[in-house]
Amino acid sequence: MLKKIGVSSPWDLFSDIPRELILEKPPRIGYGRSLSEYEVSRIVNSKLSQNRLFLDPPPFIGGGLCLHYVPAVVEHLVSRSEFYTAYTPYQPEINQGLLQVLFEYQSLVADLLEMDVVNASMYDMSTAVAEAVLMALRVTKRRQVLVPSTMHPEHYEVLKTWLLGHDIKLVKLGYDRETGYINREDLDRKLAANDTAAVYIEIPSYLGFIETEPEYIAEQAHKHGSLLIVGIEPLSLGIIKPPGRYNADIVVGEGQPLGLGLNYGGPLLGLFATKMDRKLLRQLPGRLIGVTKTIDSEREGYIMILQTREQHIKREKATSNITTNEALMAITATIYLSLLGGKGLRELAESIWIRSHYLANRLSELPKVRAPLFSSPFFKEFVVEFPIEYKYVFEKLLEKDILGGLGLEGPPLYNSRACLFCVTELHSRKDIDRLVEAIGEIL
Amino acid sequence: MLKKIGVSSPWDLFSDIPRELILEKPPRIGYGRSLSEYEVSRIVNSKLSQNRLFLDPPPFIGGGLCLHYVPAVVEHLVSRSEFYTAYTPYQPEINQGLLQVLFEYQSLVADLLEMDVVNASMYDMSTAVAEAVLMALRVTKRRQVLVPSTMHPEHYEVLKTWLLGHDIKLVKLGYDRETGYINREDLDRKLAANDTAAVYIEIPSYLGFIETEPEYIAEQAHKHGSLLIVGIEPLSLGIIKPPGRYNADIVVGEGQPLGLGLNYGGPLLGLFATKMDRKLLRQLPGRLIGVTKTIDSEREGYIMILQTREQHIKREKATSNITTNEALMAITATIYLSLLGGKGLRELAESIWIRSHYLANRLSELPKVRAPLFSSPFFKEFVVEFPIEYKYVFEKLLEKDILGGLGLEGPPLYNSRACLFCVTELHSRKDIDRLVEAIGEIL
Amino acid sequence: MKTTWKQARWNEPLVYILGSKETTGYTIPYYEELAELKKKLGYTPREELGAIYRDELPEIPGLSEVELVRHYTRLSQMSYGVDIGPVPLGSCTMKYNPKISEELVKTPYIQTLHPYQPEESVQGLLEILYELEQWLLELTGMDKCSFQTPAGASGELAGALMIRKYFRDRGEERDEMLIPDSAHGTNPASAAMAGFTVVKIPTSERGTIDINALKSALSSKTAGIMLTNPNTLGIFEDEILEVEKLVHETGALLYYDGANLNGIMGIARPGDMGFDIVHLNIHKTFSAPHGGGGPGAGVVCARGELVDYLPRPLLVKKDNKYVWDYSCSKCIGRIRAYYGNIVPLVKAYIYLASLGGELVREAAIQSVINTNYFIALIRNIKGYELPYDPDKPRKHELVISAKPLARDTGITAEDVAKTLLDYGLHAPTMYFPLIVEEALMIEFTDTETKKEIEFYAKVLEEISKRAYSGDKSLKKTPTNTSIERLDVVYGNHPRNVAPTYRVYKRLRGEK
Amino acid sequence: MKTTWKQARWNEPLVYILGSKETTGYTIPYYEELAELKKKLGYTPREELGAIYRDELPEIPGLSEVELVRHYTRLSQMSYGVDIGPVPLGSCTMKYNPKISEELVKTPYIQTLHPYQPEESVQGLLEILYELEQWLLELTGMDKCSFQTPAGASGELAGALMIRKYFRDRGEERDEMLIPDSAHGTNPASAAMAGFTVVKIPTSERGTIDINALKSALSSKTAGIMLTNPNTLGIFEDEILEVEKLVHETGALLYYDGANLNGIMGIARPGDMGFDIVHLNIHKTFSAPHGGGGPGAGVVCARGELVDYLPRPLLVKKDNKYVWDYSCSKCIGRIRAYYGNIVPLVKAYIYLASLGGELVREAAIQSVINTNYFIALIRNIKGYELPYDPDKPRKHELVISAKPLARDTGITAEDVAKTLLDYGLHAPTMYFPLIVEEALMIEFTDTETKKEIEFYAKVLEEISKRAYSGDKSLKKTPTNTSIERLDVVYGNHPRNVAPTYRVYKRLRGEK
Ligand SMILES: Cc1ncc(COP(=O)(O)O)c(C=O)c1O
Ligand SMILES: Cc1ncc(COP(=O)(O)O)c(C=O)c1O
Repeated sequence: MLKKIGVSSPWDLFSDIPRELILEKPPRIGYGRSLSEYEVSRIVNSKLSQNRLFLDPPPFIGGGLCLHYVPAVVEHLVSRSEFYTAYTPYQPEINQGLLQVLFEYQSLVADLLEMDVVNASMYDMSTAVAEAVLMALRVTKRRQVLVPSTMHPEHYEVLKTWLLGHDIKLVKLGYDRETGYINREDLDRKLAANDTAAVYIEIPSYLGFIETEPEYIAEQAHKHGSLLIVGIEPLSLGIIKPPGRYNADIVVGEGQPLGLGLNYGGPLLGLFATKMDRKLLRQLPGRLIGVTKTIDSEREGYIMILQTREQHIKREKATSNITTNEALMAITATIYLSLLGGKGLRELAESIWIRSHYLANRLSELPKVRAPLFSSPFFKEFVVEFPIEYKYVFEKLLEKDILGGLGLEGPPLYNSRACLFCVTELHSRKDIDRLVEAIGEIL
Repeated sequence: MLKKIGVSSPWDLFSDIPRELILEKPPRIGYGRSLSEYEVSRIVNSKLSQNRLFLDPPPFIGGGLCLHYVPAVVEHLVSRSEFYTAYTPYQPEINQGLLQVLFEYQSLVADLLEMDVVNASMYDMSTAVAEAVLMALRVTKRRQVLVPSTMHPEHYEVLKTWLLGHDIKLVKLGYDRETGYINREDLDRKLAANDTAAVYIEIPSYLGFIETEPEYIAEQAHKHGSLLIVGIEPLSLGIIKPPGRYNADIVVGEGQPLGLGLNYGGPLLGLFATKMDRKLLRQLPGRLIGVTKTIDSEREGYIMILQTREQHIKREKATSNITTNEALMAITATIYLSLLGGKGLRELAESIWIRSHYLANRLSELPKVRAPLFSSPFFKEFVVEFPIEYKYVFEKLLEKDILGGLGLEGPPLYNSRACLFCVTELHSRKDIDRLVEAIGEIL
Repeated sequence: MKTTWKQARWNEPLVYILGSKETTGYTIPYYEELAELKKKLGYTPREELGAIYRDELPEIPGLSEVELVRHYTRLSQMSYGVDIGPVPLGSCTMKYNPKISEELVKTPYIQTLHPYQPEESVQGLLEILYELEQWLLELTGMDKCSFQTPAGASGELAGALMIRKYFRDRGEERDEMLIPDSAHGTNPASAAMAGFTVVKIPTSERGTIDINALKSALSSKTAGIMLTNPNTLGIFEDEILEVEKLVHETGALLYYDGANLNGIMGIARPGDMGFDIVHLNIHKTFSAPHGGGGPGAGVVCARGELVDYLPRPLLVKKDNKYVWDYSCSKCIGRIRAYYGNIVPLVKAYIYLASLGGELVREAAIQSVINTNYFIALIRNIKGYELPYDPDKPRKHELVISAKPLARDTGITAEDVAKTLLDYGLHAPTMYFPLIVEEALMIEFTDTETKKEIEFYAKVLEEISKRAYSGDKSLKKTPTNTSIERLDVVYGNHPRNVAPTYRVYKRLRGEK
Repeated sequence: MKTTWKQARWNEPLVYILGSKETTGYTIPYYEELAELKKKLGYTPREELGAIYRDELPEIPGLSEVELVRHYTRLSQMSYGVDIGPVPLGSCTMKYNPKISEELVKTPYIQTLHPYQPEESVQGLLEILYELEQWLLELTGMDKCSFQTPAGASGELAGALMIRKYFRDRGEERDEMLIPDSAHGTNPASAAMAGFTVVKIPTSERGTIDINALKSALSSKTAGIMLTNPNTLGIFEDEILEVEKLVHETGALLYYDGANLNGIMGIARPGDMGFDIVHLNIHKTFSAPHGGGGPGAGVVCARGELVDYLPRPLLVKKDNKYVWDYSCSKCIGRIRAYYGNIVPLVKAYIYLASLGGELVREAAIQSVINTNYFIALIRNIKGYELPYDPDKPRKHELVISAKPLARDTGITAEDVAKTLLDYGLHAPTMYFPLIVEEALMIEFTDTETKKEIEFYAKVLEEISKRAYSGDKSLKKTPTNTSIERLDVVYGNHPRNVAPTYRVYKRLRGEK
């Protein structure tokens, strides 16, 4: 090949790099030599097996991510290498399969949320929240954003970071200690100046409780010309009214419950939806798949649409910088949703609801344990308050091979006796009873 | 559907079954109810994890099967569901891919063995030996078969079983205690009556040693009108002369080293090859893929050929009863061989040769240990004799988490102080040293 | 009904054209150790092996990993299994195989287990096998099973040998095996391999065994009868109890070919019908995928005295531990090395554990409903007929004859089969059983949906219409598959027989 | 050169047509417990949730497992990734991803780990990440990395925010970010998101940044410059040290877009060139597959003072234990939740551990050889030209212009791309970078074989010949793919925009 190129050494191809920049020796990387596949797997497996698994019983820890069951068929289909070794489908004719799946993703999530527009994924829920806020700022051209004090503290941090480059007032709304709900007077007060770009609410909230009348918030926000952004948990929508029904403008969520593993927190799947509205659509971040026809009009097919919003065309005027997204996670969610169907989704949501309430009930029978701490309805996660420091309970549970709830000594609750438990379809009655017994022994 | 069928209950479709045969209740199967996928996996995983793994160091046990490395890409490609959910390709036009792989399998194994005809697989080596003998009986119409005394004792048992229905003299050949080789005088004597259908030899033998001059046996066999059947280990052919070179008529082997897991002994892959000879071809057991053309002669394609030998056409006159074979294992071997290539195969064989000889050398340094017991060359497996009962050594090794060699207290050696070690590419020098040290401590 | 389906068509050359024997995608473990170890040894393979050293590299083309992946991925796209569409091959029970089984068996806790490692170290696996055996006994009404046999045919051979040994032990010379003419080809082949003379029993016009013919075939030379029930026509042998009485009365045994239990599992049991030995096809009824031709797993089970004859070892529970029992006073010995095809057996365990008794029965019922629903859909299509008492319900499968179609239009069962392919469907089994002319043998199993069955029937109707309208293109189908119709005669002509690339090259005068 | 390749063409309807919301293939765990637990609770979701209870089932069509498998398996066959053939999309580094990585990350030891489980319980995983970081530092010449950023663009945003925070902390008002006109679109987009004003720097005729233009753009308002080197033309910025001096002298910072390090990894380091911040694309250079669009993983690394600004938490080693360090006196905070896209990061670890330093360098060299070999092959094909100093070697990629072809024959870069598809090949990136007319941006990476590269060149030649011979069918390509050329204008017309099935139905007047 070198001869055809017309050089005598491959280094000739690097002659334009200043001499002093060229490394004298190959970098010190890996194990000082190349490894055979067997050696690598032995090394990696031996490292990984030092991690501690909590599968029996399954983990009770939450905080935005919980362990769910990933059906084998989902894993199998996502492993089709035509999907996962493809790039973004820039050539639609040769990637119709991939495009159709992504269009199905958008459509299924849209029907789950009862929203009309869903993009082909964001990185995760935290960045989806940030993008939603940025979008609201662009749409309304206002400079204040209201968020609940009880929101996921990491999401709040992310939002703050993403707003660093902008001159924005990010304001927390007060909440009711009894129910966890946003304080309506505070909301009204802060909306009054008509300078709010968006009100962000979570249903269910980070702490698991559910605001049952978001209509009020939606109306107030809209009355004052701001957008309503809703953060959701997708499985809960098997039993909870979809945000499209209470007039959300933008909906975001974490898609991880839809067939993704935990993977120590990534990759995840940012759900992002809006109303079908010119103004919103023009400001939508991320990729969008749509239906079109062949040039001879004989058949329908799928392409990426509205690319003129995107960075590779619009550059600094783009609606976002995102290009690589979480397509494979979107494929996963598509397959997962099509396996469940509406009824399966409802049954699954119900089963999670039942199991988490069963744990709350059982815990509430223990002396001086407040479970749930908030009086409002909840889904999957809920706050429990113990008579003693939770840190101690958590450590003792670990000794019994149980991964307990997430301590809430930090934001938003700053309550060192409280934790956030997560119960999913994985927890059999026996698993739950085991946790309750263990806690009984510890207290 | 019932209405269209014209019945009112599905049980009407069973009305022809005598009343007294119909079970009153569903069978007592499984866990008394249907289980969710998650429950099943939890149950199965908890059972399986009770098995004890020996991976660090890898097992040193042999006896016809040893643990080899299965490259991830092999597993990945065999998991393409178009392959593994297909039936036997009765409709070649819609299964060209599968047929081509099987044709490649036959071709690659043929080139490995330097034999012209390879069938699309037998169940395993033991049944391949049996089928080879039955074939030789049909071809020669004779009634005696000579086999080495040192052959795999289970293969010998299988052969005996398969011959139960025939009036055949199955005769063991004496062997040299020093080299393990077949006793030539005994061979000549037993061939003399010209009533032998086949002489079966193993290279390398079950005990690992290698007959370096099979030509003599081949010539003697052919001189007396009998066929030579050779049992091989496929990886050894990276450095050992292929049986086609010393005039074998039928070759059999265990294909497990070609990318298959151990799986507690099954499924395996029976290699089966013959010369390209009308008489042999007509008596070949099993399925055969061949090249043909489209009816318009425009393109070449693959079909199953010579099906008239097979049971579904020839019935009681078929060359064998086999139909379901080990196609997926043949696909595995094909992928494995194409990954290695001739050079890779040679290097792999050499590395196994080096490592097994290194262990033998190191063991031979231990006082009163004879390693290898036989003076002849060997590959991968070899016999070691200890000054004490091997059972004790084996148990002590287990305590150190090492799976030692296979005890040889039974056939063919009946030596309770001896065992068969297997060393493969999996064993690093450190692994081998660890074994030697452990044995040193035990002795 | 226009179809624009196209199967992937890669012009994928043989691996020989793509690779070279000097290329490898494999990485030798601990390669850097070898030089020193070699030096320590002081001699080379060539020196040790001498005359038997292989001088030249094997002619095995190697590929880089990416080339390998593309080659076999493309070939896979030119293949068709149940995951692509229905494969209603009669006698094959191509049901869908849930992915959970594939996932669970891919674990070092199975893959790296050595058959000779101590039993104490594999109790988890043995427990699975043991429980599976109990469930299979419950389903068959037998007393004990052996997992040895790697496929159905092997189970038949084991069974036939058991019968042979049984009579030999009793000093009886019985060397005739009765087999219906509708039987699967493996039955006579297996019987012959066990040294029996096969006596063919005709099928009555009711589609079941001809009792009178059976009576006259039975004699003191009769060792046994091999029966499939429901038989390969999908018809239940309703006189089975009569058959049993007749056979046992002559002192002969009954062998049940249970390759396909799908139509009656959980509903009726071979043991209750009086069978002495049964084999089961794990890769059909019990949901292990067929692997493109294999691996399967056979299980052979017996009742009463015959248990002693089962191939060894058998799995038993002793002092709450699972162990292999090698004791064999009368047994036929081993039918293969080690214990059996473990992986498909574990899949059967997963399948049965998932379903439980009620759904097992449901599966059988659904498979029978599917068969009869399909019959109802095609009953009146011109050109096809349902031979042998068309009003009798079929069980897991059915056989239609395209004889009228062939007679009227020249379009044969083969043409029908090939044309089905053009609609993206797999064809049925053709020309079997032999007693039906222009046979098309169809089995949807319990896992095909109503929609698929209706579509299949509709395509058969369309083909009939095209045939009667004189559409000659049906002789040239398929054209939507990766290759056009292949010439079976050409490839089988002695001049052209090319079972390997080396022979192929030689035929074409290449080196 | 006739091609008879056909991509699979299933007429696969949308899942909505196949499924129904009453169907499910999912099995609820411990279903039988629910009735009793519900009773124990004494109230139902509907009762608890009241007004916010969802009355109707979501309109999600469910499928049985077999239907699901067929649907998505068929759709996969109509997709095209590196495992099918070359995907030489410039700027995308579509190298082959060894299967070992896929296998090793599919383990409960990664999949079931919760981000909030104690650090002591995930030391194995953290060690992998820590070692990976050391290797990336070695490759970039930086001091510390953050794994937070889930993709390259996100790394840029983090970097831009770091620069903003850095100057804010120093009380400097610098809000201009210089970006070459050849830069990837994410650069200006990210800079803008961080609140910068983007100043475009033109490319000189040498294909590198125009130094004079740079000089006149630099001012006390300049916060930094974002550079890709080698740039998107595949050309190394040979005046980089001069650029560095100029920029740093004005007090501004240098940001390195290391999305694609493939052409120089192990050969030259951004740190040595004077860059302050670097992001890397794990899913490009470091062999995590691209997933049909994602997930990726970005890593953002910094030197000196800038380390303080990296997004938190950072992974550190303390008392021989790996822990997350959340301390943040100056940092920009979090860029996303949790720690990063762990799975692709582990794949990068496996990749680098397998290769080691020498092969990493080899990979870079091979990718550059492949680029220049391809240039040599197509250099003289009529219709294409290599803009910007055609004699300069390119690195990981190259950009040709089909402008002469378009001018002479009317066949555009798009037509060329679409016609390539018809030969079973994936097209290059088209119409980028924006500074080249009729651009085709091609990157073979190190893993494409000589054969594939030669075939690609041959097809480009064939297309040129066809174009010059007046072959108008090039405007109608592709026809061998699962669908014919799609109308991009139609689908983008405001009247037709249908991003979801519910909108699609509405547009067509369905309910
Ligand atoms: C009725 C019947 N008997 C026996 C067999 C043989 O089973 P196997 O293919 O597993 O050897 C089959 C399947 O091919 C069959 O359908
Ligand atoms: C040069 C360059 N910079 C930045 C990016 C953005 O990276 P990502 O797609 O991971 O966000 C890409 C790839 O798309 C790229 O090629």
